[in-house]
Amino acid sequence: MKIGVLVFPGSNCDHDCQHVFQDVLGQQVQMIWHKETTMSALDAVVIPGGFSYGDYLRTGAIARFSPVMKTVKEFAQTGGLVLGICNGFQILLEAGLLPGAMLRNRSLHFVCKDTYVRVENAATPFTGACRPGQVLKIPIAHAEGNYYTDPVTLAGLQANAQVVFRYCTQDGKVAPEANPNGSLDNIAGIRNAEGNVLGMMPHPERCAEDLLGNADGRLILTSMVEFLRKKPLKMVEAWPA
Amino acid sequence: MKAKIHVTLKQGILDPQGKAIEHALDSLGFKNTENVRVGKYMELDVKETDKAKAEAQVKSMCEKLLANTIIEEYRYELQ
Amino acid sequence: MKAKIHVTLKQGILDPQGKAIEHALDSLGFKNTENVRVGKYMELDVKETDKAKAEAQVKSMCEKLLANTIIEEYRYELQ
Amino acid sequence: MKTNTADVKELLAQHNLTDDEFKKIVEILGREPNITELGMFSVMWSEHCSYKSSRVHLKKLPTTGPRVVQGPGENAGAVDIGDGLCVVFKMESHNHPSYIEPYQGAATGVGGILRDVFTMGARPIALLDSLRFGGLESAKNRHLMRGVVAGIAGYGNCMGVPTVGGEVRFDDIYSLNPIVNAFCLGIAHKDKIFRGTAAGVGNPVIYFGSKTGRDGIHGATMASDAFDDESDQKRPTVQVGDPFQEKLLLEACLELMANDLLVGIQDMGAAGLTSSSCEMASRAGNGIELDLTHVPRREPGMTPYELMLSESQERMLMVAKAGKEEECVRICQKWDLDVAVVGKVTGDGMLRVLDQGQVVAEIPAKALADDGPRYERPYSPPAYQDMLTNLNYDSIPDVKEANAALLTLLSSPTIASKRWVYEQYDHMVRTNTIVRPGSDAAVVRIKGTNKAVAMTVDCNGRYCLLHPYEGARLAVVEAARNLVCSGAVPIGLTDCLNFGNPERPDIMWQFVLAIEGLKEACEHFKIPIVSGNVSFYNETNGLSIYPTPMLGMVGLIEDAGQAMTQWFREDGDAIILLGKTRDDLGGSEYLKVLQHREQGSPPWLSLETEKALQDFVLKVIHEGLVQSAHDCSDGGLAVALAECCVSGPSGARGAVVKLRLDSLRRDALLFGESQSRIILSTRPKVAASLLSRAMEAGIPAAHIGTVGGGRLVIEVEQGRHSEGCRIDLPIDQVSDRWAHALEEQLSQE
Ligand SMILES: Nc1ncnc2c1ncn2[C@@H]1O[C@H](COP(=O)(O)OP(=O)(O)O)[C@@H](O)[C@H]1O
Ligand SMILES: [Mg+2]
Repeated sequence: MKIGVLVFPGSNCDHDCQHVFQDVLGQQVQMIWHKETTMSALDAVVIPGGFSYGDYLRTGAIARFSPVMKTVKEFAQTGGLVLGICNGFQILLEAGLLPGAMLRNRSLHFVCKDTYVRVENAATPFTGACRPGQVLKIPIAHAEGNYYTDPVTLAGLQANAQVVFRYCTQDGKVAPEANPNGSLDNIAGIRNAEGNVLGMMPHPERCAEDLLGNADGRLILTSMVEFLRKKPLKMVEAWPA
Repeated sequence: MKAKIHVTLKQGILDPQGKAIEHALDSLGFKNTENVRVGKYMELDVKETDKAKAEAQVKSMCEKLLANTIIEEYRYELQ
Repeated sequence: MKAKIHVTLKQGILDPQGKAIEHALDSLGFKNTENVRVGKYMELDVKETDKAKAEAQVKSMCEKLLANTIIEEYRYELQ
Repeated sequence: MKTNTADVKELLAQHNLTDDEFKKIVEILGREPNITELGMFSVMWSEHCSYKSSRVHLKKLPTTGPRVVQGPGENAGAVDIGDGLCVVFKMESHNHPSYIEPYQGAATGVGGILRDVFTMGARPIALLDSLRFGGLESAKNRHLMRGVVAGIAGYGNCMGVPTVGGEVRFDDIYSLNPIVNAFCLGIAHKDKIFRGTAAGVGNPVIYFGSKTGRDGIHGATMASDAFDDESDQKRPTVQVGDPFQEKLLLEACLELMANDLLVGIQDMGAAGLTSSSCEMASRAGNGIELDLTHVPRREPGMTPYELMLSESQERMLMVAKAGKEEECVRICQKWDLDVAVVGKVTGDGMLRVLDQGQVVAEIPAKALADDGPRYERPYSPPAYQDMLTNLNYDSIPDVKEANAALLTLLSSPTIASKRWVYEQYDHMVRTNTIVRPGSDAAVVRIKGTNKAVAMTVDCNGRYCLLHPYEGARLAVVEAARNLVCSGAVPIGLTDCLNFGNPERPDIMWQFVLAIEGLKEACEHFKIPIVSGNVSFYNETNGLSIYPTPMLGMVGLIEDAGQAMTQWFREDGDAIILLGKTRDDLGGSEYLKVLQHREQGSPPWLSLETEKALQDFVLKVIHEGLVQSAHDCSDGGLAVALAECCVSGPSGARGAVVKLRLDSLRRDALLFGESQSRIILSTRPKVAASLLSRAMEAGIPAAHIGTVGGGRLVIEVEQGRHSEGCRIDLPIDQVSDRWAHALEEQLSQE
């Protein structure tokens, strides 16, 4: 598979995503500078974490206008897989590829720690290797991960099983005390209606190797690779829950 | 012309920063303050003499970039 | 009374955020904008009817907490 | 400088230059300096840049060794780790700016140390921070700590360099002079190290990075200026950091370096354009001609004086190979950086500065960079020294409520968990962090090899106060012990020597003895000091900080899989204590917190004993016999045991331990800070053989207990002179105290 990893000024998880897909999962990776407007024959696009444009104004607000994002939109519209991690998720929100917006963490602090998330929808290109309801330990590292959207949109997300990950306790309880940033409904990750675009705040690429003490994140990344292996790119249709 | 732009969180959207400041003020002994809301204030120069044109431009800058209308509202003055 | 407080960076102090926004506006085609400066805007209610007292209080809140007077300056209106 | 003597005196005072220094300047120039030249001399000859009080003593430090690729003298030191790679590291202080504006002061401190490392051609892969604050009962100290931590997080996180460890200690002596030291480590190819040298007459000198504003003019002289009550009013133009700009600068630098375009490169830190240009010229025995006309500016109407002294952040100076200008400019522009050719390398050794065709300054580069004044300041021990060390222990009642004492110690902010701090730092980005903050040392793997490096920063200022020489030796061995407990062989050291006013003989005495101690310990352990920094004048109203020679030590783990952590791993494991416990209460956290005394002699230390212990522990860790290893330091054995129980990522584990009092006091046994002690846990079946091997190696060793159960039980048997006692607490209570104490004290308003 050929995975494209976007590089914005200020991206800083780009090398991590390259490393995990290339060196850990043995896939082909192409780094894509934000000024490029063509993406030759990619199977999936990853928008990595970091501080694109220094997080100035609002996280993701400026990156969204980078030339490459137009191409990413088209890629997504044709059913291409797009994974946005952390700042990548924030960019997808600002770009309108996913609904909602991010507020400052309830604590106002940047938080870097392990969190537990429950797989709410195991029938997506990004979670195929997970059991429904499976609890994964995945670290977060952000200051603006406090997901917000209006009640109507939220209801829609829930109804269409677009909420893919929710923060939970170690034993899978979705509870306030497990919510690290104040996210609405403990939301940690959502997909678009068609199911080919996922945004998540936790960092699966940071926990995909045993040497790092945790390989849970690998499930998400291998899900993508497996999905792509099974499904020819253009045939991705909506994914019912 | 100089544009002065205020971007604030929409009513009803929780403002963690405002809450924190309110709490801090309280513990500093300013017990009689409430409803603290924090927003952004931007000043910039638009090299445009036609007021209407400038207005239109600032509006579209807000819509496009300066405010996220899902959570924020904006207002601006021009001088 | 309602207090409206503007906190802005002092002249000459680097404003990285303003710089980034200016750059973004430029690449969005708003070539004619410059000197973007970003500050904070705060609104809060002071349960105090005596205007002079309220003024004094808001001033000291700014000095103590709301503004970092080493790099920022502030101004406020009361209504 | 056509001025009468009164004005000159005034000017010199403003520039912190003495009359003699001024005479020397006139000698060098053969004329009076103009105001720009005076400013340039004042920053370069400031304590901060010239090391005028420390240089003669720094010379004594061991800086060589088989692995040393670059010792002191460059932006950072470099040590060989094999596979054609080396680690590049350095530690730097930003104490004064952080007191004036905690967030920006700390942020720009991190920015500065990052630049020191990536100017060498290394990609930074880890940051550590070493902090000292006054007690958290004070709102001001809480404000300082919140701001400093937020500033380090704000800069380091945005750069995508993980802050994997650090150190925070509290003592009211630091209330008006907090310490903010930042350590950075990067990885470079051994044969691709870049240096700050302006070789090749005629080569273009290129400025790139941010525009120049009026930031922190005289920052360098301020940092060499003791505070007084006016300092709170004294409002120097504070430098504001832009980590986003620095991230672009980093990527641009590495791209420039990968393309073989550069002769030399140096960041503009303290004394900005002045120091970078004259230091690069001087290192190459050349001169540089700068034309300020081309320097990118943020504000109109800046004078040559301001341009040469500005400390605007995120700026670099490079000397490119002739003809490579365009390519350099193109790469900088790709990264949205300001860039301009501002001069060229000359053969006449002069730093010549032009503005609008006029020569505005002309100074021999070497004179500015290296011929600054050197002082052999007088030194003698302070009168109070004996009062500090003499402590009659009979006047101190032995501990009775051991449970309470332990809980109190665990909630002392110096001992309590620092989670509140490091959770605000991204400590995982770059996906190399094998051992996260919270163990004796941080361990970071080196991708593309089987190796990992361990890092720690350490210094107990109280030990150094009580005995600067012993304190410095103790800092070295503790740092090494922390690395060894993590499975690493110490290979290099950087220091950041924080002291008071060197013009005071007692402070200078502390400095000289600390250097002696450093020297002796480093030579014995064969650990070279490859870089460092001196911060003097940490003093307010005549009250100076404890001598705080901060150390950042780096260790190598050949097989990353052998990285070791401090917490107990499995119920049923045997707990083994290596090393001898003595009556070492002097300078202990216990005496401070429970007896309110910062007195006595620091713990006894034998370098031979320590080395033997460390060699042994390293061996058994590498043989895979060990489940966990933790060194005993602040709070002594009881606290170390508690930490083994509660510091693990996957919840607390109880333990049951039995200790023999013999002729010791109870408080000394439980909370004394005897050195050369390490707590191991091992599988039960290997315990016996491990014990006998320790004995053979001449290391006192005892099987003191077992991991497991819901409580921490430490049974102290009746001794020769005193009753026994018993610590017996639910492990969750121990854990809660330790885990939340810092947060609670910080959140009080
Ligand atoms: N205490 C010390 N021990 C060893 N080397 C030191 C010490 N203090 C300074 N140095 C070396 O002197 C040089 C100048 O130090 P410094 O001014 O801090 O560097 P920079 O100008 O990059 O901040 C550096 O190479 C540094 O490693
Ligand atoms: Mg430097």
